[in-house]
Amino acid sequence: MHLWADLEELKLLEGKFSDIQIEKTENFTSITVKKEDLLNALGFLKEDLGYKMFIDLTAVDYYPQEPRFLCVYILFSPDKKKRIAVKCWAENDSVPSVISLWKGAKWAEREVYDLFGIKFEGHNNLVRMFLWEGYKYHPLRKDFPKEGIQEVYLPSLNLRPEEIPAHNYSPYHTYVPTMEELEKTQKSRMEKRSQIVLNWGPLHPGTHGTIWFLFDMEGETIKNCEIILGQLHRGIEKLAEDLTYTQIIPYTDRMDYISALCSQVAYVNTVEKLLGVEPPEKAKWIRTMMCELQRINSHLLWLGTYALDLGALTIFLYAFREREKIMDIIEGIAGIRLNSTYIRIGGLSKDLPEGALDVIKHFLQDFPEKLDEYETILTKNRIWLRRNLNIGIVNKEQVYQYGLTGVVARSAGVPYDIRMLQPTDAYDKVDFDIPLGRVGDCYDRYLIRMEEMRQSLRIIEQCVEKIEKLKDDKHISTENPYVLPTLDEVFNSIESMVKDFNLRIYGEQAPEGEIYMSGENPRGELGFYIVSKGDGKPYRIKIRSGAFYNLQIFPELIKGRTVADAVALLGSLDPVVGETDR
Amino acid sequence: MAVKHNNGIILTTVEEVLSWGRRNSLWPASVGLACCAIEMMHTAASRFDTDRLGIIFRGSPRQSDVLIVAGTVVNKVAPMLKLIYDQMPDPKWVIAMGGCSSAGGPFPTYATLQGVDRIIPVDVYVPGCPPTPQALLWGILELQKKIKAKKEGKVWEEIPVREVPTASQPIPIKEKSPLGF
Amino acid sequence: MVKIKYVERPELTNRERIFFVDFIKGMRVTFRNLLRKTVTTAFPFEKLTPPKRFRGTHAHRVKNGKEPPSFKVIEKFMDIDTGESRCVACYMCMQACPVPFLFNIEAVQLPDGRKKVVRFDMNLLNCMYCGLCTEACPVDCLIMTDIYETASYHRASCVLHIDDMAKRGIDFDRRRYDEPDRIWIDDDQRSKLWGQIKWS
Amino acid sequence: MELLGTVIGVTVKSLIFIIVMFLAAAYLTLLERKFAGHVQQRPGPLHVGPHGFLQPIADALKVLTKEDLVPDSVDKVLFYMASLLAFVPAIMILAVVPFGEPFTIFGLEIKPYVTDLNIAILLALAFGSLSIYGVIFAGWASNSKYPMIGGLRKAAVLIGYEVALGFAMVGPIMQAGSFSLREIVEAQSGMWFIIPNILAFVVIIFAILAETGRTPFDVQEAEAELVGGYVTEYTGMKFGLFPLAEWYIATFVLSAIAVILFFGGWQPLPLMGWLPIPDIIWFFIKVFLLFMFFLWVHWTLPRYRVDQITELAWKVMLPLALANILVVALWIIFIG
Repeated sequence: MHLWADLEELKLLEGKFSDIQIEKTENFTSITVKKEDLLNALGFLKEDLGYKMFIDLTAVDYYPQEPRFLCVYILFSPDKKKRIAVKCWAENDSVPSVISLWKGAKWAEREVYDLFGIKFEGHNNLVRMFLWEGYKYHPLRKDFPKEGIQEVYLPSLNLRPEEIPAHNYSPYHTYVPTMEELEKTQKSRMEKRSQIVLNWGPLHPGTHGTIWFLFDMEGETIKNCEIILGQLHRGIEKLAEDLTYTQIIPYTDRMDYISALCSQVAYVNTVEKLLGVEPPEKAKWIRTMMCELQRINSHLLWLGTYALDLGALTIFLYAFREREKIMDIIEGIAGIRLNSTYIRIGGLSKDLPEGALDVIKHFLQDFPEKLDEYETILTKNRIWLRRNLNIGIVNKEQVYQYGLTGVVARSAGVPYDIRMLQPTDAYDKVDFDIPLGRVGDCYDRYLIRMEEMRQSLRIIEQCVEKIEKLKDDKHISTENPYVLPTLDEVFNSIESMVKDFNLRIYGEQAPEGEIYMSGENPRGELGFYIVSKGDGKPYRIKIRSGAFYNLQIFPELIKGRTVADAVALLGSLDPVVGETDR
Repeated sequence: MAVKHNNGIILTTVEEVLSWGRRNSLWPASVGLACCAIEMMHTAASRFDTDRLGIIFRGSPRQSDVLIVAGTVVNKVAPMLKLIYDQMPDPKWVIAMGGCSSAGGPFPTYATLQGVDRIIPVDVYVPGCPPTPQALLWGILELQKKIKAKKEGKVWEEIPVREVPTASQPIPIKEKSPLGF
Repeated sequence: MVKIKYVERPELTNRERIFFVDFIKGMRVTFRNLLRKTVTTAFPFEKLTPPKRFRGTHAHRVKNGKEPPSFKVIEKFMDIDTGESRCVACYMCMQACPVPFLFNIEAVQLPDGRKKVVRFDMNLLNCMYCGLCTEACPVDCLIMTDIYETASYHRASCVLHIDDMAKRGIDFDRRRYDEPDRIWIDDDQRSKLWGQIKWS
Repeated sequence: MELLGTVIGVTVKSLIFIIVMFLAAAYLTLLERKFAGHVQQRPGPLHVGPHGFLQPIADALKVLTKEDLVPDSVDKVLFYMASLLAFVPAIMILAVVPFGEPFTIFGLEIKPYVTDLNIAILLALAFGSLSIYGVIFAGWASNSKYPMIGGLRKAAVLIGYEVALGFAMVGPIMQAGSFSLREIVEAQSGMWFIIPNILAFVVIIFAILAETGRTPFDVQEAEAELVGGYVTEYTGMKFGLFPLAEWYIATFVLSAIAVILFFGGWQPLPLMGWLPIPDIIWFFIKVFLLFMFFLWVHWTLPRYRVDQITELAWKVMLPLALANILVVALWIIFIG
């Protein structure tokens, strides 16, 4: 099912604005407005039609066509539960900025400026998002090579002169910035107003990876805060434009490496919708089960690191002890503990091995008591309460303004959960509760995540029952022309070998068109906006990362609080840098 | 070893003792960058407890001996990594954990550093994406071997290229020396 | 069916506050864990055997009479003796790989018209261990073994060559070819963490 | 002659005390790592020597032979002085802590304490508060932001809890009517002072946790916030002295004082007097139990925020200590 707005309400727009085109396909619904109408159109959608939640902003480069850049805004209406996409051609590479309508657009516009070089008129601080000041190029442009421009001679220090360690080793390298350039970047982000500017991160135990915080501090209170991202920007979106749809799956693991399976499922569902592939029943149930296992896994990591940041060192190791069990399950089923490339277009790479369900049942039995242990140590602990209560309160308005999703949105009482809005796989057949918070502080987010783990257990139980019934079904619908055959078929029939060759070499020839679909990650809505031009590789993939937008509210929430609160707040927002930076 | 003067022998024994102390209390600086950091945490957690080998993670590079580069190093973060390496006191070692930090891994892109050994010398490469905790532990054991063999300098002639390992069997307890590794 | 429910926030009563009930409960939990057995696997003295599906270092199956029918079809164009790698230089692994340049495959045309694979290098430092290459191999040649102890002092020793891979393949098949496709096999090691699982 | 004898005796004794304390501290680190390990269902140090028994030696060797790296930006004098200032006072408190009754071997009387001052407690308090300087110097001299914040935090905490600690000690002193620790112990031969002083005991527990920087009060080196706190810039043994002093020696000494004040020092546990155990052993058993209790708390609880800690000190702990004085006064008047 899809969430796209229906035509008749779009007709309302037609009268208001001169030449706007409305295109509605099965996978995508968009209106294209002229540059000068953009703000009014978006304002009308926001105020009058109730599309007040900002989901995503991206751009597509139609080089060498002129104007080459097309900006795409995706909005959501919490009341109608509908999505709408607004397109606008960036004539002479600039469009008006929409931060007056949505604060959440601030970083998104900076990202587009960074990667495409589109100017946003009226943006208050249009600096690079991921790369450093003084970087010469705009990487996502079509005329920029994927490998970058190898301009400096930077050989490995461990090699004897003229040694070639591997056939694909080159001593030349892309430009690596100097410390001065990074300091320049930092200066351009924030100027010192109070006593000291504290560099929190990027390589700091407490910052969950490589986020770089700048705190302008008066004593220990933070007067002003700025976040520098891009310390893990690996260019996955650029890489994806050069890969077939199947080859992108491993990279989706490495975006949000803590919830790899959820990312795979979200991506594969999008591609399947685009190709019109229907996975078999069993695959759907197994996907749901693995997703929920992964969700528990991710929440456990959150619990561990969160407790560690707040000083409860032992909880960290208890949480990791349970993670090890889930890792064992995933390793036994998929083959790798962390970045398990298990989901395939049209099903799964392998069926469940024997004994998997027994292990999962055993886990279902003994995990609840472990959860209770965590709760006994933390939930009513006075220190825990004092560190969490009324810290970083998020309200509904901010949720819509910043496009907050996932647990952060639910803690503010907004029932925004893709599993409910747009159920994929088996989510429409299982019953579970979606916990909501009333206050929206760190303590609510803590309670919600704990509750979500229990709900995931419920879902897994139902999946296990169902899968036991479906024992002998196929796990992948290889009869579909887009789906890669399994190895046995390749070994035994020449037709499927040929099909395999074709799909591997030319990729899945997706029909021309676009699609935006998303899945509910532990970190929020993980959306994929895919533009296909009918060949085996996507023309453009935009990854809408939940953590990116959730993190954006951090500076506003932390003002006037202390560093200790920054730790708590960051932990409860729970970003993963691999996903924010892609 | 054939040392003529007594003091020479004394010196060597002293060196032996020091190298024993060093390789048995390797304190890594916890520099977690990406996926590998999760597996690094798992290595330190209860299942594969690095504390058994005297390895405890320190927050500050000033107090750590080995830098485990866990995860993708992008161009933007490279200078800071160099800074951290420079802040560490000698003797210091570097383990490049995972393909990304060893050679850019699956990210041959404009933004990624194609191997951390282009900015800091690396002692042990641990392939894997990410390496399992056991693989990382094996890498640490390799580093301990290297320290034992006094291969502290990054002199490539001294470093033998290991032959391809095949089946991996547990080391029987009896082969373990009472003094650790 | 999906339902929506609000989480309720527990309150700390004064009784609990005065008598430190919250602390005492928490410390009871840690004490209980203090009495439990450790879950640690003392690597390298004890090792977890990776499951059969584990995606470790790559290897080549050799020509040993267990080839699939597809290999029989292609075999006649190739010059492969028993005990040599099955690779038929179809480059499918390279096609399937997201990072194709980590492969370096060369085959030569022999005077009798048959092909022989002379080079099959893989640079494991660029590998994602995603297993797409093994799924693409049409002759069941390229596999992934359970070997993970590949740390080394040199970039060069992280590059696999065809003869090592054949060696590994033989070794792996000798150990685990006939093993059932079970989630894991070393129950005694895993039971340290898992306790006793009842298998159906 | 007489004087010379005492001088030699005192010197020898203090030397023994210092050396033993060093070794003890080294092995207390192992104890803590083992304890933490088993709390977290892992063995802790295991392979270095039998059951990791040589781990402290290895660590010491490594730390001692590490390059002694001093950043250019620091204030050298204070930088070096800080580590000593943190360490020396902690160990000097030992001078006044009596471990048992004097006993005689081969006719010469051995006093298991360096000296028995009649103002021992005041001395202990004084030295305890000296260590604040070490912290502040370390934070200031490092000339870097994290150590600065860490030092200030720690100083705030220490100042707050010194006061509470001092007032909490008043109760036992009132009951014993003396500042001398030995006499306090002897005054408890009938009943331990824990009975009327329960409030003071709670205060002291919190105070010791805060003074020694253990969770829930380890704000000074909250790793997630300030990388290493005020020791961030320190390397080698200069770094090693800080945790030794504050986590192990100070904890040990303060627990010893707490035992003396509330648990009757070296007197046997109730109903166990008949056991053939010398009083020094009794003393160490009690101190050890208290030390383990601190470890147990450390590895269970989360961490307060620094403003919450000072608030706790001034708004809760200080009133409790004062209330305790009132309670004891009434007790002395009515029960005697």
